[in-house]
Amino acid sequence: MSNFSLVSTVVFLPLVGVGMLLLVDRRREAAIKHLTFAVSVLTFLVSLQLYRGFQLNVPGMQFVERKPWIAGLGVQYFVGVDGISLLLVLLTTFLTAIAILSSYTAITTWVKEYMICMLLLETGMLGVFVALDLVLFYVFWEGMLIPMYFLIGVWGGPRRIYATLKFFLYTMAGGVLMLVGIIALYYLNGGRPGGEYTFDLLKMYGLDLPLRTQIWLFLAFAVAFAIKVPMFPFHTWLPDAHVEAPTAGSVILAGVLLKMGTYGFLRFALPLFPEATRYFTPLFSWLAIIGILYGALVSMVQPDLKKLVAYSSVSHLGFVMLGIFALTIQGVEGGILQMINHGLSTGALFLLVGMIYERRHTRMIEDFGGLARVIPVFTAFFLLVTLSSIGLPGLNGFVGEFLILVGTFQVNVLYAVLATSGVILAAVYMLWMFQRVMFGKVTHEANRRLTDLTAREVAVLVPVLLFIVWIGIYPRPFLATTEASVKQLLAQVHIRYRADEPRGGTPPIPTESGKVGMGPRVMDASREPRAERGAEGQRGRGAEGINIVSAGDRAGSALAQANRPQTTDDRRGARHAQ
Amino acid sequence: MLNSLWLIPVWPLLGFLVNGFFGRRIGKTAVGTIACGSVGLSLLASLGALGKLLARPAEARRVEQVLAPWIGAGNFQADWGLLLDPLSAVMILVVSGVGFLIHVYSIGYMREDPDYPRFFTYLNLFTFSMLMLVLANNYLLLYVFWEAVGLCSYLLIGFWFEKKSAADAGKKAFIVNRVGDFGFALGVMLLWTSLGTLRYDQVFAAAPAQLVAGGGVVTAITLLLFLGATGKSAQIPLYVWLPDAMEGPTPVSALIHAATMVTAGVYMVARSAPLFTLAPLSLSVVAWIGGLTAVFAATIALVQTDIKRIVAYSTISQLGYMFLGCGVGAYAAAIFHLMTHAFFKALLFLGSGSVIHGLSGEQDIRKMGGLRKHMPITAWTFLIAALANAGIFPLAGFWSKDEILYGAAAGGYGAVWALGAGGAFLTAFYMLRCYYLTFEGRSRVEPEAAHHLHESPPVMTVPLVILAVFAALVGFVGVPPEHGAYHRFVEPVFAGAKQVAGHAASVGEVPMAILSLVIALVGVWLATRFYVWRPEIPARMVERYPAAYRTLLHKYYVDELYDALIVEPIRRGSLWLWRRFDEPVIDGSVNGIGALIRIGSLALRRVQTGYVMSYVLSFIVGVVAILGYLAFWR
Amino acid sequence: MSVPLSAYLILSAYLFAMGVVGVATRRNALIIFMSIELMLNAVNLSFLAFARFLNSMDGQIFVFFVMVVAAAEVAVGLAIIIAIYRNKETVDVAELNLLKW
Amino acid sequence: MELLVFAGLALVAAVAGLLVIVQRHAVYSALFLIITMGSLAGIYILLDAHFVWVIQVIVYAGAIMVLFLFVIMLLDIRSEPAPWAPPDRGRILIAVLLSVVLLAELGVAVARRFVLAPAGGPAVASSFGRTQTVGRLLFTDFLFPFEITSIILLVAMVGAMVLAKKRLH
Repeated sequence: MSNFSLVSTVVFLPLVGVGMLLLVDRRREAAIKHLTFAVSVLTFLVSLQLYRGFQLNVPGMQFVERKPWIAGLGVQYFVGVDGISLLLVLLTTFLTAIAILSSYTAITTWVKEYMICMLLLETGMLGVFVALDLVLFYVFWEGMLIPMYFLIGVWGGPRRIYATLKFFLYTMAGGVLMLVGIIALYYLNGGRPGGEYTFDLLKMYGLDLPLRTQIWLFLAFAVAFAIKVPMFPFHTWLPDAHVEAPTAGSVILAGVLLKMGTYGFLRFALPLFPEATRYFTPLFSWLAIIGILYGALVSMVQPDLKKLVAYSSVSHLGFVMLGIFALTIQGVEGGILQMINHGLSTGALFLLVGMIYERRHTRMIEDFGGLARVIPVFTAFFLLVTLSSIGLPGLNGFVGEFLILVGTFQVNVLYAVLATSGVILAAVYMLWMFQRVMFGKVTHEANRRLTDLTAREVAVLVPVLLFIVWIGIYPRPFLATTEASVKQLLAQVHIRYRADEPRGGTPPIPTESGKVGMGPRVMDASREPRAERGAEGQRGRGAEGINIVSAGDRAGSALAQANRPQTTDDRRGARHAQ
Repeated sequence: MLNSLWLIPVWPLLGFLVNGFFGRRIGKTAVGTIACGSVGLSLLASLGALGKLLARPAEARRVEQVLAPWIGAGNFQADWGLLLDPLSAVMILVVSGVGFLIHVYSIGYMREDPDYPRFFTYLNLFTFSMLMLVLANNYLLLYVFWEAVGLCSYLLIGFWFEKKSAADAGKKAFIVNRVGDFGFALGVMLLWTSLGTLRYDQVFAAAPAQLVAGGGVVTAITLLLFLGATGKSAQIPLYVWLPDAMEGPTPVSALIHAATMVTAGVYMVARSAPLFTLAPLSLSVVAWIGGLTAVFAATIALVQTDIKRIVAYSTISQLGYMFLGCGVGAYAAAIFHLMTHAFFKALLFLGSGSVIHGLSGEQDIRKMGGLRKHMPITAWTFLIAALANAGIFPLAGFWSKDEILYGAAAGGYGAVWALGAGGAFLTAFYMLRCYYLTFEGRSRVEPEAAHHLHESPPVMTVPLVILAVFAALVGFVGVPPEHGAYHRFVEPVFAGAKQVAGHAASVGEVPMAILSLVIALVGVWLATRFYVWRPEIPARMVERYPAAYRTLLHKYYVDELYDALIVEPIRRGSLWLWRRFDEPVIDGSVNGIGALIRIGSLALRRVQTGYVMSYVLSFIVGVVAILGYLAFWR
Repeated sequence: MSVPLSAYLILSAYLFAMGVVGVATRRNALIIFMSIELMLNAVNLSFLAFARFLNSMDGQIFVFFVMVVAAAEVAVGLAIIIAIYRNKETVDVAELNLLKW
Repeated sequence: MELLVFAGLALVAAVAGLLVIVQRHAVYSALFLIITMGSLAGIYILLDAHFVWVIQVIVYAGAIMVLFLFVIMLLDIRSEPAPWAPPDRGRILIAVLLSVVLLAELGVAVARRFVLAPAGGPAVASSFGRTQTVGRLLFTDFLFPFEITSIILLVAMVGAMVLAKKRLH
């Protein structure tokens, strides 16, 4: 407990910043900007403390903090990090600081509100990565949409309303499906013998569900995550959102938000539904491969820089998904590393595109050309980031991609071959773009007057590039952080779970959370062995408890009819009780 | 020296960093000095390492050092590790030696260029990457620097990026190389999946035991690796980028596209000799591809008019010989040829660079002629290099080429030998054609260029002379053939590979050498006849065989074929995917759902008349219905 | 002779139905409002009848609350009608279609 | 005897209730509504609801209906055209039919469940429905809802004032 609430500090520090911002006069824009940046840097520094205190060889959750929240429903404030989420937390705090610094000049209207949105967004994203309670996770997951909605909708481009609505509704639709899945899990977990009505993710890992149930629940979660990733064919919100979002919005969107989808797969879909995961591996691998190739091909012909990068994200995230669904240690570790890589390199790409956009107010590739002569420093940065995105060895992209491919190759050669051909395409579309923007002669007069990067812009880019090179040359610290957690995750996926007791009525084990709030009623009813509970319902006693429980049984039985004949009895009993 | 192998590649890296960050501030002299000095230090370090290596007994000439762990994920491990053995020793000497001379030469060649610091930055980065490539102790590290040299090649080909053709050529080089790397990467993955390691020593130790000789796995591995080699070393079918790469500055062509980078493929195949030995099928593929490329590129070179392109096709052709050597099991001969080729081909490029420099940028040999009078050093060195390339006794090329051809014949690859011999004839012909058209005969130089015509400054001619000396004499380290100093040094590396490959045919060594010399001399004689004694013959030949001439002039239309079969379909297909599939179908269905809900809502909203009375009425209907249910059905 | 429960309930139902007819047919907002009051009264009658027949005071208490709500409702409702009248010079609900799309 | 009283009061309430909804002028409706409420108050006596019938007279028939009359007069609404005029005729027909169905349903419900209940109901304590009883309950078991009503009334009061207030621009 010596590390008490360090995670919470990281998560809610931005909120404190919001509180401070509210006290600043909105006309003092410079102060607002500096304050926000200071808060984000502080958050990053505190998150580094997480890394310092993190024990590499412990696979489970660390810095765990648990407090009752909505006790009656078994909802907790339950947070913690493991190797997988730690990296993403660091990425989030890092990129948010970068993004805020990058918007010093880009944002000229509603500065205070903008900064508040950025900080709220940071809290939301961090919450997603550390939440270990399903309801808490869901709250952060959906809550994070709101500041993003405003970021695109208020500070975006000409079609921002269309884009932001599409983004919001699309992700929301997926999220709602996930909510259904969460509630179903709640009742399935609580309804099993000795089960507990809780949203505690770690306790749900022990759930042993029949395959059919797993399949449906997996789909409910996977659709939400796949939209967020986005996997083909759920990707079309991404180009629109990216094109319309302000630079910092794009950076966060590409850098962190998309990772929430892949993270969701790792944290929820895979370990909760191991058999369904294996059942769906071919489907998702193929979707990932289609995404890789499709994203690359479509990216190639985009006339708009941001759209090009957006489609390239589809391709890169395809690699991540392929690695994850390889279900080998190299694949998953590569996938996680590639999440970080993509956050860095695509984030940097968006930063660079934003910088050039600020100068020229266009993102069309054809409006550029010959920039290398005019702004050499910018070109150098752009080149390095482009190469990182291509996956050039020695830079970060390669390590992730190669691990993914190696991991995939072990399980399916065809997947690896197809995915590797995506590496060729990446070179094609990125270099073609680079050539059209940077090489050749200056054809537009406006380009001749471009100014090179300012000191602030260099300061924005250099940290990102440092990481890009660092991961490329010495990825060991990053891989080592994830190794233990990934091993545990894979063990979860590969071993079929057996419940501690056989299914059916055995004496219940009293649990702690049954003692609080309106919990006891629910809990008591749930502790009755199934058959007896049905009979009791018929006599019409304990109607309140039964009503709540029977709703759960319905949800459960709808999902698990074939495998659980006894649930139909429950249903009949419940109806008589009404 | 052997305890700190990192001293060899580290200097160019430092040079790269210094020139990259401060190059614009410290002035041209300092940039040039740093760049050349760093490579010079590498050369000294390499020589020192060679000396130490030679001092050891033959079986102990192998130093391996792991600098730092690199990638570790589960049981996948790869390190930053260096390996020095005779093979890599030869390579680092070639790289740092030829590289040093070319760096020096570049000081003069690039003097007028405004991007002078950038040039040397790239050049140093390349030298570092190339040294690391040959020093790597595992396949993954090899792959890393394999791509890194590709990057440098991209940057240097597109050095004059304002020229669209240069930028295009750079991109083409990178992408075509990526196609090859696709195979390389897959090969590495298959290798790791099969053997669980990527370190050379472990791979070669485990391979014979764990992989079935001639089996599918090892054949697949070697063919995939070879696909990578065809990309990097410009062999059929991926050779198309190299001629275009001549858009880069001439020293680049000399360093990267003649002496060092393009030979990385040969090095890789030679390095993987223990694997290739297990896959006879792959070996014959290598031999055949090499032989075919040698002849194919040579035929194209016959009719080209751009001096650098002639040399470029010659490079492709010579690389073909090296692969031919590898394919027939004569690895040492292939590396020998690699070494001699590095000298004389770099010399050819630098010589043509000197010519181009003197003619203010003219590259068309139809607009040259008679230049020997104006630039004698260039002319004589060029002639030496051309004859060496043609394989004329006793110049370097003769020894190494002859050894490869002998290897083919001795290995029983008669058809492949025939290809090589044919290629040798063609080589002699086009090299001399190039020399005659450029330096001899009547001057066809445009008046304007003639005005400035001059011999290059010493900073350029001195490297030419040094290279010429080497091009003439370096072959003698391999004398007598198969048993020279070179062979005693390098052969042990391929000891394991040799035994399996050698099912010798009985052919005499000396007769074979004389035969190949005669073939080359016939080529020389024919070229002299065509371009010195009877200059009207070539035009007559063109008239008589117009179709053949056009085909050769257009390089068998391969570029056009690739464009039509690969580039265009992908581009059009992508456009189609975006315009006709992504936007209307996928996004359309997303927006379609939205539109559907909208339409439905539009229809539904007509129910909302806004009149209280109709709401009341519907409300009552509802009450009646519910009551009816409660009254009658419950 | 005592009155049976069903008699009270029938009367209640009848008055309720009258209220429904009034709400559904009239256009004068005030009359509609009065019809609502009629329905409330009908319900109150049922409450009281059940209270008596079940011997439980709960029904009576509930009637009390209904009356309070009715009073509050009348106050607000009439105020709304007055406001509408001020704006539109009519209390004819057929003329009010602000809810229309 | 009790039955007769009930029959008389019920008849008055029924007829007046019908008349409430067929008047062309709101004032007449209001007056008939007062009559209905008065007769209902009488019926409440039969049901031993002593407190409630008083409230019915004072609050309902008195205060609320006075408020109605007040507003009717304040607004000075002319009597409307015949309610069954052509544009409304179809709607009226439907409404009446629906109400008939509703009545029938309610009748069926009553008939099915309560027709057999003993007339007069159980004997009740003498305190049943007395003010004291109601008061005691309101301040014990129903204290919380009772307090809420005060808030409701307060809100209604304020709301009514705000709504009816003349706009002062």
